[in-house]
Amino acid sequence: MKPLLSSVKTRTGLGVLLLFAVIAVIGPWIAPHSPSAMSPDILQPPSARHLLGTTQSGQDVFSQLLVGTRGVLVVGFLSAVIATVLSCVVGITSGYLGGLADETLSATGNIFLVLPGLPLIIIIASLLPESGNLVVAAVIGLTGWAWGARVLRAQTLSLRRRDYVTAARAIGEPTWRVIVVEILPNLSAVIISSFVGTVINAVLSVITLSFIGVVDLSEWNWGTILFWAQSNQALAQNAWWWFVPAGLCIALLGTALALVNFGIDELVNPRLRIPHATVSRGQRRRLPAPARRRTYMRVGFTAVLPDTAVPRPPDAPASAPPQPSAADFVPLGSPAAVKELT
Amino acid sequence: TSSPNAGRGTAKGPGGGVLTIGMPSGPQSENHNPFLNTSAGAALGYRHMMYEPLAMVNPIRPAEKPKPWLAQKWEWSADYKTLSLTARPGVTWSDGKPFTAEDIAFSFDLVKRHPSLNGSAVPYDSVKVQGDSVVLGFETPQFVNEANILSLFQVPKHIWQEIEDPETWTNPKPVATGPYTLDRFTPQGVTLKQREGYWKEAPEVGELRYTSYNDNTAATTALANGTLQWSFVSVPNIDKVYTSKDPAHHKAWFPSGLGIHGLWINTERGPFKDRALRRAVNLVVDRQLIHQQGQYGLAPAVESPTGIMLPAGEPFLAPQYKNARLKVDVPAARRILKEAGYSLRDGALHDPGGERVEITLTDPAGWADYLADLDIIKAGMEKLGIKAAVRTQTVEAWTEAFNNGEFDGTMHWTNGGSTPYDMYKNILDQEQLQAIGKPAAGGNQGRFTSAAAGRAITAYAAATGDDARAEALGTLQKIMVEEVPMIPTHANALGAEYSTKQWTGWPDEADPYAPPQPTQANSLDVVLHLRAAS
Amino acid sequence: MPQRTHHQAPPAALAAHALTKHYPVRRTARDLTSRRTRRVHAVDALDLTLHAGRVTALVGESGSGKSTVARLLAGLEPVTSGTVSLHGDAVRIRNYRSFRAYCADVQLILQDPFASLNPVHTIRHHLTRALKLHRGGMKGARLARALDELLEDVQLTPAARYLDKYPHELSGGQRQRVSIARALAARPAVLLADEPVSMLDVSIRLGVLNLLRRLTDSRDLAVLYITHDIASARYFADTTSVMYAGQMVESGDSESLTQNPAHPYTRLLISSAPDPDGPPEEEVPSTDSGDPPSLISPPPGCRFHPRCPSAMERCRSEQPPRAGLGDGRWVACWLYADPAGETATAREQEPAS
Amino acid sequence: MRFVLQRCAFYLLTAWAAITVNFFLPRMMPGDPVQALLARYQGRLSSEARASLTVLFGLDTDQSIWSQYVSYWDRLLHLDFGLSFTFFPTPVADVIAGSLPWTLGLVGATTLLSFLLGTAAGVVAGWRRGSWADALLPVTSFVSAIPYFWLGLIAISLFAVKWPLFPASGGYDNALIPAFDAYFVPSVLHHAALPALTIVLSAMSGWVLGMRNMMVTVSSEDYVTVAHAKGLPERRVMLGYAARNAVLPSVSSFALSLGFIVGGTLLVEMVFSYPGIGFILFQAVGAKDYPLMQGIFLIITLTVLAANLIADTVYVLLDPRTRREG
Amino acid sequence: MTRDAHPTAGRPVLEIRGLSVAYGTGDKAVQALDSVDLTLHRGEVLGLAGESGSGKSTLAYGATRLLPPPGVITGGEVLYHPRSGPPGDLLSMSDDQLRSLRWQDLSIVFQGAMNSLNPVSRISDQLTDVIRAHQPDLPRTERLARAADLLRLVGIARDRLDDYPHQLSGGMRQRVMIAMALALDPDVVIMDEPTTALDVVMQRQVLARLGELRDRFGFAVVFITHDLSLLVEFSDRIAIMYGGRLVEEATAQEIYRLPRHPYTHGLLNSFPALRGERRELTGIPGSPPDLNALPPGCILHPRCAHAMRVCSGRPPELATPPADAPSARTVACWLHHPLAAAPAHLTRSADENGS
Ligand SMILES: Nc1ncnc2c1ncn2[C@@H]1O[C@H](COP(=O)(O)OP(=O)(O)OP(=O)(O)O)[C@@H](O)[C@H]1O
Ligand SMILES: Nc1ncnc2c1ncn2[C@@H]1O[C@H](COP(=O)(O)OP(=O)(O)OP(=O)(O)O)[C@@H](O)[C@H]1O
Ligand SMILES: [Mg+2]
Ligand SMILES: [Mg+2]
Repeated sequence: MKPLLSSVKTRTGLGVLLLFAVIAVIGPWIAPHSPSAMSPDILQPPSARHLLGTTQSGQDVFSQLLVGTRGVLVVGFLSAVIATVLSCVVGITSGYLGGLADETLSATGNIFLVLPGLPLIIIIASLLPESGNLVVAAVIGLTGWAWGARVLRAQTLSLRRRDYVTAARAIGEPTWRVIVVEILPNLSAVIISSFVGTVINAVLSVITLSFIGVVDLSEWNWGTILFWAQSNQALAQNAWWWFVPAGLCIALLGTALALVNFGIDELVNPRLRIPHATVSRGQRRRLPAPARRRTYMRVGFTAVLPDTAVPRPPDAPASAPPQPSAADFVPLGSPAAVKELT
Repeated sequence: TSSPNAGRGTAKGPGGGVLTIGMPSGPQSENHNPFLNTSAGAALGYRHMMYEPLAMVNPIRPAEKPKPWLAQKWEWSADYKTLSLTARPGVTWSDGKPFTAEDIAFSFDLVKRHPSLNGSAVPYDSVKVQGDSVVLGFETPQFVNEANILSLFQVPKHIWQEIEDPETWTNPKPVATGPYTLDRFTPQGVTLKQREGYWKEAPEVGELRYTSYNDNTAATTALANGTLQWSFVSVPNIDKVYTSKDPAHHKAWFPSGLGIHGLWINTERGPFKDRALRRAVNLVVDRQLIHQQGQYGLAPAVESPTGIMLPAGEPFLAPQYKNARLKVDVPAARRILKEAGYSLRDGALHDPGGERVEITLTDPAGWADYLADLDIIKAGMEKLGIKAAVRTQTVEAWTEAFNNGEFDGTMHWTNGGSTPYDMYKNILDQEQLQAIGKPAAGGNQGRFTSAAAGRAITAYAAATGDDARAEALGTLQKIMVEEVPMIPTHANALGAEYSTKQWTGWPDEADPYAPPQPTQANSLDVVLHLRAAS
Repeated sequence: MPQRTHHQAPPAALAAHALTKHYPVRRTARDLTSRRTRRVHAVDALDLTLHAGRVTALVGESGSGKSTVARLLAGLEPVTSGTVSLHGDAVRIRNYRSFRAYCADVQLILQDPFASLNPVHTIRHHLTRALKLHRGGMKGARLARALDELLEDVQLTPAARYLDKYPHELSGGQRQRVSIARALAARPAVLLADEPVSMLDVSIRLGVLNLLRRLTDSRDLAVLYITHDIASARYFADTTSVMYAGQMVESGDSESLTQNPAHPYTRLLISSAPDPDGPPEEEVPSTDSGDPPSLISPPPGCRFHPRCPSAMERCRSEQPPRAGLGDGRWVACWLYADPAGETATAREQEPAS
Repeated sequence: MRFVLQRCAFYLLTAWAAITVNFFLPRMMPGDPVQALLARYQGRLSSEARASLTVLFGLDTDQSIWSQYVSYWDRLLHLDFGLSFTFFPTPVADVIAGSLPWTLGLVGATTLLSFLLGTAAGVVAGWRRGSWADALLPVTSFVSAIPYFWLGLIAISLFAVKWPLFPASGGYDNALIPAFDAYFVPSVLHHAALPALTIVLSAMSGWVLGMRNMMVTVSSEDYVTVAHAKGLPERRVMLGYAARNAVLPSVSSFALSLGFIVGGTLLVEMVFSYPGIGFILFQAVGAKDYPLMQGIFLIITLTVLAANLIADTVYVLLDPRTRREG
Repeated sequence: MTRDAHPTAGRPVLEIRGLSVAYGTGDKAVQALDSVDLTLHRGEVLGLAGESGSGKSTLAYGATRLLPPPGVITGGEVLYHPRSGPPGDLLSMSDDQLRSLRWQDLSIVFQGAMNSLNPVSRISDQLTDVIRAHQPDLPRTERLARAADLLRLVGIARDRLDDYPHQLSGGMRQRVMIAMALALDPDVVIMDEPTTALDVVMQRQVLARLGELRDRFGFAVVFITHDLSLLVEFSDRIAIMYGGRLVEEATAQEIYRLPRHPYTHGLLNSFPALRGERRELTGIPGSPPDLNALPPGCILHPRCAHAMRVCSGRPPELATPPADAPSARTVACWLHHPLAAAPAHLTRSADENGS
């Protein structure tokens, strides 16, 4: 986890995510108004009373945004949990076991990949009598695991041939332990990364579903805000405060998740993490143009630090060191390390 | 150039300019069969510009006598079991052949033979041609179906008799009596051109351009910038979004017929089993707010406690309700409840048995206007201490629950028609009465049980005189007012947005000769009234 | 290191008879539809015996099936045909329980010290699992003592310094010793060491080999030492066997085999090995068709014949039989199979050394 | 060849499974098309119409689900998808034929375009890692996180309403007849510009990120260093060595992305009133129009499978390692 | 072998002076090379050996500026002496100068042949694109002919030109890389463990071919390997590295017979010989140095049996030991200081040695 936190991108992402998480928890309490409460202030632009203005029926947009955060996060994360668990079970099992089990499981996954996602979700959602957040999360989760399973299967396939897995088998570990203890932890970065990806997808899906009015509108989320804004043609009424903030929140949440994913990508693939500049901007500016280019880390043209960039240790002797004396040439006897291997 | 598009867009029809009409109906597929409600002609309304009815019924003035159209006159027998219709002379089909009584008879025979085309389920029995007249025979009095019969589209026998399967025929080259003929069709829209030899005075509008938009927003945008001249879409805050963009020309008029919307309540189960509660709630529903916020100020609120829309239904009102008007009266509602043994503890209403009164209001997810209405109703109920919740369902689940009587309260519509009979039958029909859990698709989903209502409905349909009808209707109104089987809220508006910039002569408050909606049969009448703006 | 000469071979610990392994070229259900099934003949009818207290080296070309033999002997893959017997009893692995019983006696050290330890687990985890599985669910102080002993055996002392390290914190030689410790934790009778030192530099390599040798002597272990480094086989193993294209071509006492190779392939191998004090340059055979044979359709007859400088007509059609050269040495080559002039032909072909 | 045959067998299996799912899913949905139609008209169709519609749609016949399944296949194999309910009695095939070209034209072209542009941008961003190109990353991830419909609606309100540069809806000027001429084609392009722009913008970023990461990974492969060591011109190293290898994973996800397009199509077509198949599908779902739903699903499934097959083949062409001899 | 056949032989062709390389910058940087001096002469094979992690590859790639990030050159210069004209410093050349020098004058064979060839393009393309880049005027057919010639040089039939890398065996790929390295007739070829992936038979073939080609074209080779036997057999001079520094440099036979550095001595005593007497192998005790925490003074001293007090205080300098005074061999060890009492096995002179 440490290297993950060392990246600025990840820290920013996690920070924003944390902010949203806090809002998700306390949003309903800190909301200045009830999100559904109607008031005579119809379609007011942002003001001190209504930070983000009001809707057609006088509801407070800011409160809706605060209260709606929970729905988005719950659906996003719950469906990602469902999808991730499914993709782990399917992907890792089929990757590890191989043979007929693999063929069957990956064929199933492929069917889910081939069926168009959103329409499928719409159909399944309309199949069910109710379409509250939990149901929607379940539907998104159940239809969204296939991609992750495919990635995990490929990873597992390559891990399965790793020597340490063979070694674990060779000392007599039972299969389930090999999978859970030896393979799973090595997939954690991939799993987290696919989890984050699924969250982004799930958030976009639930918002889309809310927007086209397929899900329960009595539970507030950013998508329902957009639904009401759109069905009341907020943009045509120039009520940008009704339409724009929810969209920006979604984009912000998505960006935060993407930034976290960057960090994870860098964790999995350290090549992505390598710094680029070798000297500070100030130092570079002082260099002549041809030398400046040489200070960038690039493949194929190793950076060459200008002499000024390497600070000499302060205690480096300026004059010739004193010659060693005879006393310095007395053997010390066998060092400890020598005894170690004989 | 040889391109069919050369010079398009600026083209003027033989009679002059172009009228653009649009509906938010999504992409269309080519189907000009006038009998099919699934056709592009129905979705956009252009079927009315080609196929004409026998008479033009004005649903916003149902008490007025229909305007004779392809039938010069019609006459009922005294028992309302025989109707004789006289064909208008001098009318020709767009292929030049004359229109005769044979065609009328054929059209009636067609729907009689094909129940699937008989959309209003009129029980035709016999069809006979007598000279230039057609005589229709029925087994029961059909006064209540008069408008349905007179509105039937007239199709040319010489073409349709060849068609084996009229249900699945898309009628690619429509031949009809109307002033316009099909010019071209694309999934995105249809163009009609004026034809020669229309039996009435030729309209000034030379070309009709129908566009199908995918949703309200798109249509509204087009209305606002003037691309679209005539449409019917729900526009929120219509002043700001539409009218104010060109106050001189952008007009919207939303008159009502007799169909309404309201809160259907389950009188068989739950708190609404109790009449007192129904009456009390009826008194706290803020219909003005529903009109303003839920319906964007478009569909008018129901004012008469009978549920009959005014002014369309004015002539039908029973004398004792002539001046009765609905208004929010919380103290009265509280009084009713108190008298019935309800008690208010800590702001929470408890029924005489001591139970907390809780009500769940449902409607499909995504039906924004209904949901907004429910929120307003809920707010009203809360004033009485009722614990109300609004839940959404999928359309399917909702429809099923509605038909099976598995709901407490839900916004739904009623049938319209040319008398309030259709609405009352829809709400009170005792023949449709079903136990909870059994589907009652045809009506009375609220499971309202009343022998008196059943008798009055039958009596109205069978009545042969105005007095008998008035009496039956009076009984129904009384039941509606006193028993509150359903809480009416607002009209099923027949309105539209139109621009007077290029065309004038639209129907309006001052001259309500027709509902302005472009998908109504009267749209033809409207087009015939249009004059180029000077 | 003292020179060992065993006149009486100790009892066989692990013996393989006619061991064969063919891999289907693509192992999928879809292959069933095609008539022709192509297989990699990774190991063909191989006999091999490991004796307690002795090290047997297995050398041979890359891809000749050495690792496959190790995996088969360790019971990690089903054999295509042939038998393996442990202490004289035929081995039959049917389920997890029988496999566990078997691997308590036979342990494998995998080729690559960098890959055979799980990067996410500490050294303690690796060793604890082995102890728990094979020494009856050890716990607490007993476990701690056993761990200390194990690490001491492989000279990773003090044990505490290594136990909680992760593999990436150890050098290659240290990792290799952890792998060995893990294999030894089961107290096996047979240790299969697959190129245990290939990735190490010479000084570390030496330490590991010395360790294995010591354990063989002190515990009466039977060791299979697979390697490319023939000099180390000479130095370290009692017996050396040579594989070529899935088959064993020569076997015998390490010293005599390396100094006096009989099979043309062994000779090629040994003359190719770099040697600073090496033989004069003209000794080095220069064949350009040095590419290894296809194992999918191996050459008929002697598999070495396409590259063999002394190939004869019968080499192309008939598999050569084993010819004994005395002292437990044998070679599978037509040059030595002629019953009439067996020794004479062999002498003639031996390189002068 | 053998590889292609194997893939074909696999695709047939997937197609069968997907088509079967297509059959069962809509039938499991509650409600029927007549109710859906009535609900759609919200009182503008009287309840008397119910009986006539039931007869019209042929819903009054009772058939076991199994015999329905058999006749479903029978009709499919004769390329008969039945009549749509929503557009009764237009054959499903006609409805699809009318809308598919628009979807393929707009979404297909823009998907390809965004793939190409995104990949190209990714190549540069990955190659010039650490320079100004890195500033692209947060921007792209922000853009890719914006819900498409939101972007589209904002675009409309800005570029069609506020500054009316583009039409707000439709696929062409309604006054024109579809034809390949100097009037219709520019109209189509003008109408497609705004939706295309927004699609490209929101779909591109995914490719940029994927390609950029692959470029960085591949750039440190030995063969790229070798290419540098060979003193090849930078362009050649970047394109011929790094990008050529880095693009492989993108190619295979591109095929899969074709499956996700249709989901997005729905929104494009809703937002821009574009006459494509996604909106039709949405309508079909709302109207319980099984024949149409099945038809569209079938088309989508088959196109995606076909696209996958093509992508697989292209992959084989691009990556010689997957070509197996014998 | 005739090694001094070329007229220009003996003159320096590549001079590395005080090359320092670090991985990373700032606090976490690992100093992998510390002021390494090394000179390569025309036509010679210079072997480079040492413990794994001692910086052999870093030296090879650093000198050619091919070290991938986060490798950074922190000091020194690398002078290339062309056949005519003044020497140029590789480390201060512009990209374009470097590009035109690369492969034309200085080519390199990377460690794994599997990863050195572009998996998606044909062998012929990879052989000809380098020719095209440096000799743009050569027509296509001639480039192809040259590619075929090159393959023939390393014993591969010309019909393999159209193959992809995966269709060749490991040995063939290695030979393709060697052929490619010779495509432009360079002055210097650097080879980093070119044969570790091969078995001994294949290794022998590849090296034999390389030796022949060198005799023909007279390029100089830097040859890196772990395999001391191979190194002694194949190279003219050997440099031994330890912990990012050069510790000893001498002719192959000198290193093999008379190692002067305790580390070299330890290495030579760690590998068994295939023939001759079975000798006692002692190895080198201890473990490799941690580059992040190098011991002060001579970095070998914690592992050195002959360590003196001075060894932990000051790093020894690379110098010619007095015993070898006129020769060019150098060693960095205090034991050869006049004041030190070095053990006999490190100071024997050539005549004392029995062989
Ligand atoms: N799982 C497998 N499926 C198919 N072929 C395999 C499999 N494992 C090994 N082979 C093939 O079997 C042959 C023998 O492989 P093996 O790994 O035993 O060789 P080796 O002698 O250990 O080689 P090296 O010295 O390179 O380690 C090779 O041709 C290899 O490609
Ligand atoms: N990317 C890196 N980051 C940090 N340290 C590195 C990196 N690459 C190499 N090193 C360190 O630099 C030192 C020199 O590595 P180098 O690869 O040059 O060694 P080598 O002598 O070639 O070893 P081998 O014989 O194993 O190839 C090693 O200690 C290594 O740990
Ligand atoms: Mg092996
Ligand atoms: Mg190296």
